[in-house]
Amino acid sequence: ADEASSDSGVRKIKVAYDQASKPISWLDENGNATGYDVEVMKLVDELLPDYEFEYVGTTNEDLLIGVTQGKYHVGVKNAFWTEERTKKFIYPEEFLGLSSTGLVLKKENEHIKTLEQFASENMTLAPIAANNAQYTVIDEYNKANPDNPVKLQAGDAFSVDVIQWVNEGRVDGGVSIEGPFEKQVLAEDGPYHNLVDEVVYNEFAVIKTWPLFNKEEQKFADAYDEAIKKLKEDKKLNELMKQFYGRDLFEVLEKVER
Amino acid sequence: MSSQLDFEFLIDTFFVALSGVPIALLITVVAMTIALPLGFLLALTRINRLPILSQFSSVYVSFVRGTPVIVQIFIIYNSVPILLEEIFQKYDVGMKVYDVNPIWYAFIVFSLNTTAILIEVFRSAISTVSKGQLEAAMAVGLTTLQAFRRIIIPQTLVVALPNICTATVNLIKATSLGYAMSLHEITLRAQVAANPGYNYVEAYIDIFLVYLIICSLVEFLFKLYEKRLSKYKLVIA
Amino acid sequence: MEKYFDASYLWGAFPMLIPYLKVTFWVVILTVLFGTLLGFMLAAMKVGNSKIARKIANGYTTVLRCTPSIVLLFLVYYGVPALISNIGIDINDWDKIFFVVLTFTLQFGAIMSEVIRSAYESIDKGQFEAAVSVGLSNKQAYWRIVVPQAFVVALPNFGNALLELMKEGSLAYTIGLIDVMGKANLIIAGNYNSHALEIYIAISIIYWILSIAIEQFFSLLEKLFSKGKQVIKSV
Amino acid sequence: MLQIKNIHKSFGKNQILKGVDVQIEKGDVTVILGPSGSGKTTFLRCINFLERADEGEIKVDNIETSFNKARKKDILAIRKKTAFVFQNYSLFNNKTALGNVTEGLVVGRKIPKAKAIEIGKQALDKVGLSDKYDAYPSQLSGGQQQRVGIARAIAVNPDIILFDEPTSALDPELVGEVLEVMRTLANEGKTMLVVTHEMSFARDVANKVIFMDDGVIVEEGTPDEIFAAPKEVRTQQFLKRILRD
Amino acid sequence: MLQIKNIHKSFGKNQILKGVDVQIEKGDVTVILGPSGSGKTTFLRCINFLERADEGEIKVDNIETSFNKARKKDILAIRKKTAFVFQNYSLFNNKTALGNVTEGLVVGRKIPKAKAIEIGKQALDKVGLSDKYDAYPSQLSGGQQQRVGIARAIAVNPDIILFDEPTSALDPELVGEVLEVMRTLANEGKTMLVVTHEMSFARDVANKVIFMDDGVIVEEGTPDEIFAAPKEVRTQQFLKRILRD
Ligand SMILES: Nc1ncnc2c1ncn2[C@@H]1O[C@H](COP(=O)(O)OP(=O)(O)OP(=O)(O)O)[C@@H](O)[C@H]1O
Ligand SMILES: Nc1ncnc2c1ncn2[C@@H]1O[C@H](COP(=O)(O)OP(=O)(O)OP(=O)(O)O)[C@@H](O)[C@H]1O
Ligand SMILES: [Mg+2]
Ligand SMILES: [Mg+2]
Repeated sequence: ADEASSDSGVRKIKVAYDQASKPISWLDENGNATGYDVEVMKLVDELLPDYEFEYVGTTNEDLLIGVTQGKYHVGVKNAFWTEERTKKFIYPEEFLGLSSTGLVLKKENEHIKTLEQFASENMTLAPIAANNAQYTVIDEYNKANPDNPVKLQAGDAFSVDVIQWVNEGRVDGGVSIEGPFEKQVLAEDGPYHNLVDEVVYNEFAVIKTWPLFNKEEQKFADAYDEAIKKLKEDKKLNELMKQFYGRDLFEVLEKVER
Repeated sequence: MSSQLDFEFLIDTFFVALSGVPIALLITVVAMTIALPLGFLLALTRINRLPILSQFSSVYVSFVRGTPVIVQIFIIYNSVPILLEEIFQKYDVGMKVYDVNPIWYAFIVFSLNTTAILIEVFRSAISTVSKGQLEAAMAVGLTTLQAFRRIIIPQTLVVALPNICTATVNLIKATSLGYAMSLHEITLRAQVAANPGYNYVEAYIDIFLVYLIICSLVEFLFKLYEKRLSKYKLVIA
Repeated sequence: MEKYFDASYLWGAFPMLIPYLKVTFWVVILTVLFGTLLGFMLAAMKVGNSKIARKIANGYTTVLRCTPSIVLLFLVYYGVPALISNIGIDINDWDKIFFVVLTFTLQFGAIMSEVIRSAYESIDKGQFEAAVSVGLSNKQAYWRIVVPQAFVVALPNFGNALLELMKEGSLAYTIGLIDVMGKANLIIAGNYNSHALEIYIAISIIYWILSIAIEQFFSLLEKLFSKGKQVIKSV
Repeated sequence: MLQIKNIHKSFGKNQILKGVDVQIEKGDVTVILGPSGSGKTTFLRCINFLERADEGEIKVDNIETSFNKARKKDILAIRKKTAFVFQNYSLFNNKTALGNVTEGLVVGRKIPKAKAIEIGKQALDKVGLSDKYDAYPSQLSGGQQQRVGIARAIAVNPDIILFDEPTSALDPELVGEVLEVMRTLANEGKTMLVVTHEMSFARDVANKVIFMDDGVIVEEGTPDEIFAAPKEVRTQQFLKRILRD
Repeated sequence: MLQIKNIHKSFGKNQILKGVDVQIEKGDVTVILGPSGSGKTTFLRCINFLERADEGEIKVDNIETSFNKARKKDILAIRKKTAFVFQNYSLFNNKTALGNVTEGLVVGRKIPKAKAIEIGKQALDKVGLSDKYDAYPSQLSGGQQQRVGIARAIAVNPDIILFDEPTSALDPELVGEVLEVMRTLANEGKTMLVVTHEMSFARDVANKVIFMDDGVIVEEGTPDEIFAAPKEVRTQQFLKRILRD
């Protein structure tokens, strides 16, 4: 796939993104790729005259397989870092974004702020799609706290509407990232704004997210690092974060553990 | 396929996926046990155009056959509990809807689906058995039920078996949709294992192997049975 | 219930979904065309005299039927370009619909081959004999006498396979080809996974209407072709 | 024994049976003659409820019912008292010759398997098929199939046997044999209703001959009456053509 | 016209035909007699390649080939020169009576549709089915089906017609009519090979009678020779039983 360069010396790069992960990345009504991750990549593209990005919307599984196989050169999907994954992908030096992860709870359980508390109160958790980063977070917590684990279940992203489930009492809590919660419940025009007094979001971690590069794309990954460093210095990412997540997570960067 | 396969993971996860086989087979067996007789009976009601039943079964078939299983799962899984909960509350039933093991939903969804498929399979197969066979059976004093069990069904099965086999294999594969209900069957187990290291290529190879093995086994059994049942037949050479 | 259910999402979904039926239709039509042809070839191999051909066709059917569609889709999407790149052609950039149709054609062919074989074998041998005895060639005897009768037997199972295909077509979404089902998923994602129930109800209504239309068409065909047939009616 | 009154049967607009009355006593051997398409098969089928007649009454032994109102129980009871030999054999495709014969015994009449097999073999022997117990219908010649059909009917030892052209596919030698079997049955006092074109059988064995045409009984009487002095023109014509050979 | 040498055919271990030779000249009407299961149907089926004989040669007109080596082209050519009337009718279930008859004309012999329909109607008229053109086999009585089968065979105007018990399901009146049709065909110089149990037909129309038993030809000759003075014991037995009636 490396030979895909054209005569002008500008190399075509296929950027795969999860097309159904609003507000991180999605395919909008007009058929355009957008979202925090995608917009960042667009800025990166602007800074790299030798590369020309093409955005390919797809699903999680295909993105991961496609990047592994070299069909796509890089993929963005709100991916977290794990040791094992570095065997399959190149993680660059510089992270792409930050993700606030938290528990969605009923108002009456507002006092629960951490996974430890959640686990010790023996509460039930909405299933999380197995390919979702949140699954890994909980899973890692459980491995670290074998005597006080959270009841973790794998499920499907589409069949589990976390806010609904919590509100119905079908489960006690669900893991969510902040962006969607913000847009669904807190925003005036959010579809679940009517539940604004019923459910709460309690952040328990902010985590760095990364683009995944195909194993043979070290050179490209280096170029990315250069570009994104510049973007961070120019505070470009803070703006995007505000735009898509309604909050600048860089403010809590020093507390981020991973 | 190029790139470095993680063979250790491949092998470990194969057994992880394999451990999902019992649940997949359990759903398959339950659904088939319900769908085979029910499908046959409803097929008869359609052939005979029994007034209410045949209309009911045709609406039922068109819906269940026509809409994606995942959608059906979603609708049942998300709306039935809400409805039940309300009913339970109203009548003070001391049972928690959400404690119901999701496998029950799987039984229901897959039985309904397979029944719809089998109605059509049987409808075509029954029509290939000549009317004279039923008449002859009744003439020697068999009841309709006996005639069907001993004469019509064995001949129907020969024609239906290849398609029942397809339905069964499809069903086994479709149980993977159980992930939507957090059922720990083959696909979900493999995917969960794949997530920490993003070993999706390996996971799908394992999924592939496991389904290939169980489905070919099932197919083999069907072929054997078909051979046994059809020994009376002369086919167009 | 009213608290959760907002019908405006349901109605709003239709105009967004319907344009994507086009993709669904194309996938289904192309697959049925090529897949049925493939099915015929395989069925012919299965009932033919050549032992090797029979083995190949049976093996093919087993493998293809037993492979989950999503795995097959990945195999085709990644494997076929890899294979073809060996002869120096890069098809990575071909439209995704090509890979989707290829995937389903391979699978549909396997399923249809069994539908066709079982229908064919259900026709009494005497029918073929009578046809050749009045001077029809084997081919004519098949096409004029055996096939029309087998066709009626195959129809319900063909209908099963077709509807199955229509639904499976949504898998195309996995590699980013968006049909109605894919669009439904996008809409739900666009709503941050909320109100999925309403969207799913909308999509099932669309599918239901389609399936009724297909069934009506099939029962018309059945009526047309089953003239002269007497079927079992339990008294 | 068997009494049928005013039976009517139409297929669509075609009236096939237009009010036929028949009365058969125990031990009677009744032969039905008539041209092709006159409704003979349909008549027999209606008796056995394989076809639902539109109108009329039937009485078999002590069971009395009307054709259009008969309940399941009555129908089954009537079928248990009768046996049917089909014009086109209608053997069970999925059973061997012996299986065909024993089916009605084991399943329909709950006779122990071993006993049924014994009876079945005897019946097959009677029609000269001792060497074909295990052959499937598709492996039998036409005549052999027809004989299995006859064996199947006599094995259940019914009160009345309905024969629909039981010798049509047989060579003359076998016709003789099968008629011999039927003659024996007649002598044993079995009641039989036989559609046949075998005049010699009609003449020698039957004690009653019915001539049917176009859905009605044109004439009936003893063989002597019918063959020697038919009253109706239609009967005379029919017989003249037959007996010419 | 038709010459068959040393034909052998087994089903599994059962040898059904054990070396049969037959020579038929143009215009011959040959009748094959023989007990049930003796291999008559199998023999006819082999001639038409509906069954592949294991051994032997066949010559039809100018086509000469061996049974086990015959190529597709030869088989089709032989089939075009012959027509077959099946013992169990084997009508096309999906065609009307008229459709059954015209199929071989329109498709097999490329006769224009209108012409074919005309010929087809004539053929059906000949066997007395003028009112059943549009009936499907399932709506016809046994005898009617058999007559459609005969009409189907004569309509294609073949060089040789192979009849497998063409009158078995017919009532005597019709038997007479059908035999009349066959007699006419014979007078027109049509070559026919007929398996039948109709002795009168064999005596009056055939110019050659073959008596087959257990897969071999026991005796052959003119009707006079066979009926008046059969040489073989087996033939004598067979005839004695038949002619007793
Ligand atoms: N299912 C049917 N639908 C329409 N017409 C039918 C059906 N079955 C029989 N018939 C018609 O009913 C008439 C009587 O048929 P039936 O079989 O009783 O005659 P049959 O006297 O037994 O004649 P054969 O001696 O030729 O067997 C025939 O004209 C036939 O075409
Ligand atoms: N497909 C088959 N498999 C095994 N045996 C068969 C098969 N077809 C015919 N036979 C046997 O071959 C023998 C000859 O059959 P065939 O049909 O030629 O007899 P036939 O002389 O025409 O008798 P009939 O007068 O009763 O029609 C019979 O014993 C029959 O059981
Ligand atoms: Mg009849
Ligand atoms: Mg025969």
